[in-house]
Amino acid sequence: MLLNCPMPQLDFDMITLGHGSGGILTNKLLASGVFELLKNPLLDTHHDGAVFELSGRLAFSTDSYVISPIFFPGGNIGELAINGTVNDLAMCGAMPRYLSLSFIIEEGLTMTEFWEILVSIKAATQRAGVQIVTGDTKVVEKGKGDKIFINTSGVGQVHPQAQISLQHVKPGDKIILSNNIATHGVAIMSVREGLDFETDIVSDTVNLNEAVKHILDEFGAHIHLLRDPTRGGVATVLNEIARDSHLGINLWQRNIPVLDDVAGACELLGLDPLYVANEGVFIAIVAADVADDVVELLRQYSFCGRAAVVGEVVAQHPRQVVLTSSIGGKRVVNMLVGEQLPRIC
Amino acid sequence: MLLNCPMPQLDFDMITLGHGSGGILTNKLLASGVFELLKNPLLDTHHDGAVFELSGRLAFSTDSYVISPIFFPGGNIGELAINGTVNDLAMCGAMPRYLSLSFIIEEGLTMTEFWEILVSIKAATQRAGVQIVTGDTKVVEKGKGDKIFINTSGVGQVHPQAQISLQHVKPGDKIILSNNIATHGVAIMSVREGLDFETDIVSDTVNLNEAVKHILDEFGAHIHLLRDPTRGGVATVLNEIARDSHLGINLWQRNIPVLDDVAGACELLGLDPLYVANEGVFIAIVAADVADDVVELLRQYSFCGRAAVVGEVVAQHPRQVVLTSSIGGKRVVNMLVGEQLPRIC
Amino acid sequence: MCLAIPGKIQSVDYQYGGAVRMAKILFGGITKEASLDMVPHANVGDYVLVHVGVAISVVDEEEAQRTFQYLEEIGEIDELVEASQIDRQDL
Amino acid sequence: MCLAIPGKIQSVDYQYGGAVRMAKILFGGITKEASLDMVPHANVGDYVLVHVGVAISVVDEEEAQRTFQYLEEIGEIDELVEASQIDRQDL
Amino acid sequence: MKYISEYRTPELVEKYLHELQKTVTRPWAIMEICGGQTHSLVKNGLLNLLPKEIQMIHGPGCPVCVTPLNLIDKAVYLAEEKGVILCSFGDMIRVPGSKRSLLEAKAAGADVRILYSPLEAVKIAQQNPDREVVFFAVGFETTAPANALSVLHARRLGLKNYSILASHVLVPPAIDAVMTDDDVRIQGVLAAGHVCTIMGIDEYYELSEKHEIPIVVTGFEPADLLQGILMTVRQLEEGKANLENQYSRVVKPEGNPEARKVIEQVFEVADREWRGIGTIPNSGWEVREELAAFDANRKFSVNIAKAPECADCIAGLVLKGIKKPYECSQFGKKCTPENPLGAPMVSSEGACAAYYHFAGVEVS
Amino acid sequence: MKYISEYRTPELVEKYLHELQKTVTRPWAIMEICGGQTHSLVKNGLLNLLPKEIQMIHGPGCPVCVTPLNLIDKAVYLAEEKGVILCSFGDMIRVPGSKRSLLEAKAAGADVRILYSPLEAVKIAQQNPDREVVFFAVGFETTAPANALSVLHARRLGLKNYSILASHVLVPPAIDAVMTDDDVRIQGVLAAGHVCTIMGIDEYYELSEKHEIPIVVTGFEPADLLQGILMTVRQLEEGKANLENQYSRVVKPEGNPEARKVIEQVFEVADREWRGIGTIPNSGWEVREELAAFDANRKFSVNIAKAPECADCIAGLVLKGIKKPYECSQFGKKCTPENPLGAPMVSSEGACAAYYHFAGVEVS
Ligand code: SF4
Ligand code: SF4
Ligand SMILES: [Mg+2]
Ligand SMILES: [Mg+2]
Ligand SMILES: [Mg+2]
Ligand SMILES: [Mg+2]
Ligand SMILES: [Mg+2]
Ligand SMILES: [Mg+2]
Ligand SMILES: [Mg+2]
Ligand SMILES: [Mg+2]
Ligand SMILES: [Mg+2]
Ligand SMILES: [Mg+2]
Repeated sequence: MLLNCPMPQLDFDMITLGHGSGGILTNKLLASGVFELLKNPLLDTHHDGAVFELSGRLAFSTDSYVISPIFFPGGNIGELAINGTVNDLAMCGAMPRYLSLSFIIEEGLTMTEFWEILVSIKAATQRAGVQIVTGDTKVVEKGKGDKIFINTSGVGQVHPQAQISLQHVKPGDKIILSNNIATHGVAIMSVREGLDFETDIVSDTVNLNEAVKHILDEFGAHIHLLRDPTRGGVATVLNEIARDSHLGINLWQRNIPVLDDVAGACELLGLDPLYVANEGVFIAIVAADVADDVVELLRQYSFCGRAAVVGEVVAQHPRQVVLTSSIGGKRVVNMLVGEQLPRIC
Repeated sequence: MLLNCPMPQLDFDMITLGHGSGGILTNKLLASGVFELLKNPLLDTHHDGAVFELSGRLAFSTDSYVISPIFFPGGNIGELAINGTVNDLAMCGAMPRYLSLSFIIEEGLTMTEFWEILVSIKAATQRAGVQIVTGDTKVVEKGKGDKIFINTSGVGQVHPQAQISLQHVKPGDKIILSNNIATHGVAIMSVREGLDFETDIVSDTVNLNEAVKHILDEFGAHIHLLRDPTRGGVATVLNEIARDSHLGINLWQRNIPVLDDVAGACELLGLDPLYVANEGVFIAIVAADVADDVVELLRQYSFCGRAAVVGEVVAQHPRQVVLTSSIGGKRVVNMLVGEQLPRIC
Repeated sequence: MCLAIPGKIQSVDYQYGGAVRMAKILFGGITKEASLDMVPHANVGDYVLVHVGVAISVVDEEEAQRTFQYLEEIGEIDELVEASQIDRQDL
Repeated sequence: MCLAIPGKIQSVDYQYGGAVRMAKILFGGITKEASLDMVPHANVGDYVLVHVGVAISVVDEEEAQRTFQYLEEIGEIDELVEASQIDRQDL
Repeated sequence: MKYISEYRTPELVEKYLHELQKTVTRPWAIMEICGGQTHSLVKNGLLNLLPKEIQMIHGPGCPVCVTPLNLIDKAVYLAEEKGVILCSFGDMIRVPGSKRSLLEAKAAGADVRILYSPLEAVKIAQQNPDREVVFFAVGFETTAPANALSVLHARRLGLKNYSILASHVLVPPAIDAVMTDDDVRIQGVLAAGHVCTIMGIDEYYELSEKHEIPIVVTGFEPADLLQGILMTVRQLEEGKANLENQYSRVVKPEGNPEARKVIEQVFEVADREWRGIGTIPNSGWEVREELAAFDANRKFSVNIAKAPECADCIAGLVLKGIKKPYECSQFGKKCTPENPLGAPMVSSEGACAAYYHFAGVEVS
Repeated sequence: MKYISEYRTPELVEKYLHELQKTVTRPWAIMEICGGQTHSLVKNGLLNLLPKEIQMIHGPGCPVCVTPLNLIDKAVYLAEEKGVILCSFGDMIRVPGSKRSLLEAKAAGADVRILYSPLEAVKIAQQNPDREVVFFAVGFETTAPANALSVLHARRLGLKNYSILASHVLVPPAIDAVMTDDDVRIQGVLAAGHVCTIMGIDEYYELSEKHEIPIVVTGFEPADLLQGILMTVRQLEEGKANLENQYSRVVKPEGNPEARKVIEQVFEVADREWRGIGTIPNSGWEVREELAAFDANRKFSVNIAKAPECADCIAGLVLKGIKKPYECSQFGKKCTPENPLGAPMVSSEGACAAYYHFAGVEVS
C-alpha cells in the first residue's frame, strides 16, 4: 500500500515542550495534519476518549514501544507500534478493532520525522483494518526521552471459534513457527552504535491478524495457543509456556527457520537466534493432527513463507524446553537472562 | 484507604535494562510481587492481552503520564496515572471498568520507588473500582527516560442516561467547576528545581468517577458536557469547547474557586491560575435550570467542596472565552501558548 | 517588567559565614527564600517587596493607606480649590 | 573465549593515510569492517578469521580438508599399525 | 494577601473610575512605561473600563521586548556552541533570536534552565564545578541589584565558572528618547514603580520639566493604576506637568541606596541598543572592567554578527506609541503569541501581545 | 557459511562419535581450555553425545571469568568516579564487582558502552575530544593484537583522551599452574585454537612434555572438537603424550608474527592475578612504560583496595577442574546466571553457567 501524504506546510520544524503543554501549540501540532491523516468517524479529536458500540468477548492489550533507532531497516517505530498491538490482540484470538495511540516525544524531534512515523501508522492501520479512536501527546525535555516512545492499546473482538488458552495445551501438541526467526532483532542490531554492520536484512514487522483469523476460521478450537515471540525471543516465550503449563517442550533446531544472513550475523556477534526479538512471527501450539495443514495454510501468506513445525509439547521434563541440536545433541534452552549482550570474547 | 503492602525481599534493588528484556529478569521483576499486588481474575499475567465480556456503548481512552518529579506533594505518578484515565472515561459519561498499565522505566529506578508507585496504583484502582487487566514493562537506558513514564488506557461502559456531547451544549448552559483550580500544577511547581518554594499545597489528584456517576444518575441528559481541565488548565479546555461548538463562553472570575495559597504562589511566579494544570477538577456544562442542584449535589463530595457555577455559554462572541474580572473588567481568555513559563520580570 | 510581590518576613538567617542575610518570606501561605541585602533594616514581621529572590523595599504601612484616602483628599482639596475660586470670583 | 569467525574479503581500503589496511568482509550475507594489519598478505577473495574487528589469520584451504579426511587417514594408519603389529608379532 | 487584595476591590476601583469619568473632559494619551503595568491593565480588564477619552499607550518597559536580537543570539550561541548551562528567567526563553530562541536551542539539546532568581544560578555553578554557568541577566533597574548580587556572591564563593550575559537597560534615558521623537504624541506618563523603588524619583523631575509632561510614579494593582491615571489626568486637565508619586508605600524619593551601592560595584553606565528603538546613549549597564571574569561577553569573547530584524515588524514604532499593534501588517496574521515575529508579541507584557489578548472583547 | 557449516554436519559428527566410541576403552578426563570450546560443547548438545567414558572438564579459558574482581572494581570506579566513557565487550559488563557490575554502574548513570571492537573505542575517543575514553581491554592472547592496535591507532591519531584498562592473561602459564596443582586429575588437554593462531604452538611442546599429557590444539566447531577429543583419546589409549594440531587450517606452528610484533610494541609480560586461581608468575601482559599515557591504570592512578571474593564461591576449584560446579553449595541456589555470585556463572562460556544450562537434560 502506497500512501501519498506529503507533509503539510508548518511554521515550526521541530517539536518543543510547548507542543505537549495542552495549549495552542498542542492543538496546532494535532491540527497540523495529524487528525486529518488519522481521521475516522470515531476519532476523538478533542474529547477525553472515544465512544463506540461493541459486544461479546473482547480482548484488550497494551504495549509501549521504545525502540532505538526509531527508523530502522524495514520500518519505523510507528508501524511497529500498530503491528505490535494488533498482533497481541490476534494472539488472544481476537480481531483487532480500535486502537489508542499515545506519544511521548523528546523535544527536538523534527516534524519531518514525526510525519514519517504518522504516515507509517496510518498505512499500518489500513493494512490491519483497525481504527485509531483516541490518543495523547506528551513532550518531555531533551535528555528525558529518546526521540519518541509510542504506546498503543487495543480492543478487539474474540473470534467466535477461538479457544485460545494455556489450559488447552497438552502433550502431543505441535509447535509451529510462522516464519524465520531473529530477523527483526538482527536488523535493529545492524544499525546500533558500536555493533553496526552492512546487511540487506530488514525487520519482519507485519500485522499477523489476517493469517491468524484464517487459521481460526479453518481450525477453530484446534488452535490451542498463540504467542508472538517478541522481546526475549522464541526461547523465552516457550519457557513461559512450559513453566505455566507445567509441561515440557521439545524443539528441533533443524526445523527452526532462520535466514542465512541472520544466522551469519548471529555467528559474528555470538548471539543465539532463539533469544533474538521478532516482530512478524508467531508461535502456534496446535493439535497434532492439524499441524501440517496449519503450516500449509500459513505458507500462503508471504510473511509466513517458511512456517514449520519446530517442536512438540511433551509430558517429560516438565517446565523445561529441550532443544535437539542440528547434530543431534540435546541441551536445555533457558529463558533469556537480562539483555542479550553480544558475546565477543 | 490504607494499604499495608511491604515490599518483598528481592535480590536486586535497582531496575536495569535486563528487567525490560522480556527474559528471566523481566519475569523476576513481575513475579517480585507486581502481579501479586495487582492481581485479579482477569489480569493477563503472561499472555498478550486480557479477554473479558462487555457490551453496549463503550468508552475508550488513553494517556501517558510523564510528570516530574514522580513523587510530589500529595501523590505520585502511579495514582495520577490511574486517576487520570479513570477521569477521562468519566468525562465520556462512562463508568470505568478495565485498565491497561504500561511502564517505561529509566534504568536506575530503585525497587523501593517502583514499589511505592505500585502500591499507589493498587490503592487508586481500589478507590476507583477498576481492574488492571493487562500491562507492559519496558526499560530504557539511563538518560533516555525520566525515571518512569506510565501509560494507562481504559475501557468503560457509558452510563445509560448519559448524553455527553458537544452538540448538546447551547447558549444559556451554565459552566460548573467542581473544585478549586490550579492546585495540582502549583503543587508540582513547588518542587521544581529553580522555582521551589515551601507550601502545604498538595496535588488534588483524585478519581472523579463516583461523583460523575452520581450527577448522571440524577440529572442524566441535562449534563451536556464534561471535561477535566488537566494540561493547559481551565482556559484551554474552555477555548476548545468554544472553538468546537462555535459558541461564546463567559467566565466570572469572582466565582472561580482558587485556594489562597495557590493564588499566592501564582502571584509570586506570575502565573494565571486559569492556565495551570488540574488533576482532580472537572468542568460540567449543564442545562441552566439544574445548575444549582448539580453544584449542591457535588458539594457532598469532599473533593468537590468548592464546586461553583463559574460562567455560562452564550451566543455572543462565538469561539471566544471572555472573562469578567473581579473588578468588573472584561478580557479575552485565550488558549495557553506553549508551556506556561513563570513570568518573573 | 519587574514583577515584585509583597511578603512578610518570617525568619532571618545568615549565609556565606554571616556576610549575607537571607529570609524566609511568607506570601499568602507559601514561603520562599529571599535576600535581605538591599533592606538591611528589615526584620521579622516586616513586609518587603520581593523581586527575583531579592527584597528591594520595605512596605511603608502608613503610606499604604494613601490610595484609600486619596479620593477623599482630592475631594477636600477640590472643595478648597472651589472655595478659593469662589473666593477669587468673589473678589 | 575468543569468538572468531571466518569471512571472505570483499574489498580492501587504506586508512590513516595509507598506514592501515581495512577490509570489508563478508560473513554469510552480512558485511563488517575489519583490520588487515595482522594479515598483511591477505587479499580480496581470501577467507580470514576475524576476532573483535581484527583479522588474525588466513584460512588455509588445503588444511581445511583435514578434518574431513582424518577418519580415513587414521583408518589407513590403523591398518598400517595393525599391519605393522602383525608384522611385529610375526617377528 | 496583604498589600495586594486591598488594591483590587471592586468598590475602590468603582470609586476611582467614577472620579476619573468626572474628571476627564477630553481625549488624553497616556503611556504606562512598564510592561508590568500593561499586564495588569490587560489582565484585570481595566482597559475597557476606562473612560473613552483616556487612551493608554503601552510603553517600552518590558525587558524581554527590548533585549536586542544580537544578545539573544549570543545567549543561544553560548548555550549551543560553548556548551554552557544557560540560566534564564522564564519569559526570555521564548523570544525569537535571528535563528532560534533559547527554547528551541533547548529542544535541540542545549542545557537551558529556567530560574526564579539569579541567586539560583550561583547555586547551580557551585553544584557543577566542571561546567560553565551563564546567567542571562536581562532587566531594568529593578532587576539589576539581584543580578549584581549574583556576581558578588559568586566572587565571594571563589567561583570561576559563573558569569552573566548582562543586558541591562535604564528607563529614564528611554523615556527621554521616546519623548524626543517628533512623531510621539504622548501627553502623560505613568513611571514604573519598581524601577523607582531602586533609583528614586529625582531623574524624573528633569524629564517632566524638559518634555513638559506630567509624570506619575505608579504601582501595579488596579487601584494603583487608576489612581496614577487619575493623578495624571487631573494634571493634564489642569494644564500642569509635575512629577507625583502614587506608589509611596514602596517608592521612597531617594530610592534604595543599598541596592544602588551593589549595582555600582558591579555595573557601569554604557550606551545600549534597545530592540526596535535603536541605540540610546547612556541607557544601559555593563559589567565593570575589574569584574571581567564574571562577564560572559568578555569571558567567552562572544562575537556574533548582528542579524537584521524581521522586515515587517514595526516593534519600534509600537514601543514608542507611534503606531498601534493592529496597524502592523503582520499583527494576528503571521505574528501571534505562539509564533511571534517580534518581541512585543512574545511576552505577555509586550504591547502587541496585550492588544492581541485584548482584541475582540466587546465592551458591554 | 564456508568453514563453518561443513564442520557442523550431522553425518560428520556421527562418524566422529562412532570412531570415538570405538576408540575409548576406559574413563578419561579431558580439559577444554577455552570458554569458546565449552560454549560450543554446550550449545550443540555435544556433551551428552560423547561416550560416557569421556568427561570434559571446563577450563579457565574465559577472560570474563578470570578477570580479577579488583579490575572490575577499577573499571566501575573509572566509569562512576572519573566520569569516563567506559567501553567494553558485551560479556564483561554483567560480571559482578565487589559492589556492582558495570551494568549496574550504567544503570546508575555511568557512561558504559558495549562495543564489538576496541577500534570502535578509538573512534569514540575521536568523536568526544572533551571526554576521556577508556577501553576495558580484557582477553587472552587472541584479543591482545586488537587491543594493542587500538593503542597504536590512538597514538597515530595523536589522541590524548584514549587509554586502556588492560587485563591480559596468557594461557600457557595458566595450564602449567593448573597442571602443577596436585589435586588436578586432568589427563588430556584441548588447547585453545585461537590463542595458538596468534602465539603458535611452540610453548605447548614443553607443557606436554613437562606434565606428560597429550595436548591437541583444537578448533570450535562440533567436528573440530570431536576430532580434537578423538586425537587426545587416541593418544591416551595409546599411552602417548604428544602435541598435535587439529586446527591446522587456521593455526600455523609459528602463529602470527605480525600480531606478535604489535603485541610486543604495546605490552610486556608481567605477573598477573587470575580470578579464583590467584597470581600466576609471568601470566599476563601490561602496557609498556613508554605508553603509560595510554594505560588507564597509570593515567588515572587508580588505586582501589582489593575486596574479598564471595566466601561461598569455589570458582578457583571449578576453573582448575578440581570440583564440579554442582559441588558448590550455591550452585543453582543463590548463584544463577541472572544473579551470579562468581564469574564462571556470568558468562555463557563459564564453567558454572555451562553446567547450569546443561543441567537436567535427560540423555535420550
Ligand atoms: S505584531 Fe508582531 S510583527 Fe507586528 S510589531 Fe508586533 S511583534 Fe512586530
Ligand atoms: S556456582 Fe556460583 S558460587 Fe559456585 S563456584 Fe560457580 S560461580 Fe562460584
Ligand atoms: Mg482529560
Ligand atoms: Mg501487549
Ligand atoms: Mg507485544
Ligand atoms: Mg490526553
Ligand atoms: Mg537522547
Ligand atoms: Mg506479545
Ligand atoms: Mg485520555
Ligand atoms: Mg487525561
Ligand atoms: Mg508487552
Ligand atoms: Mg534522566
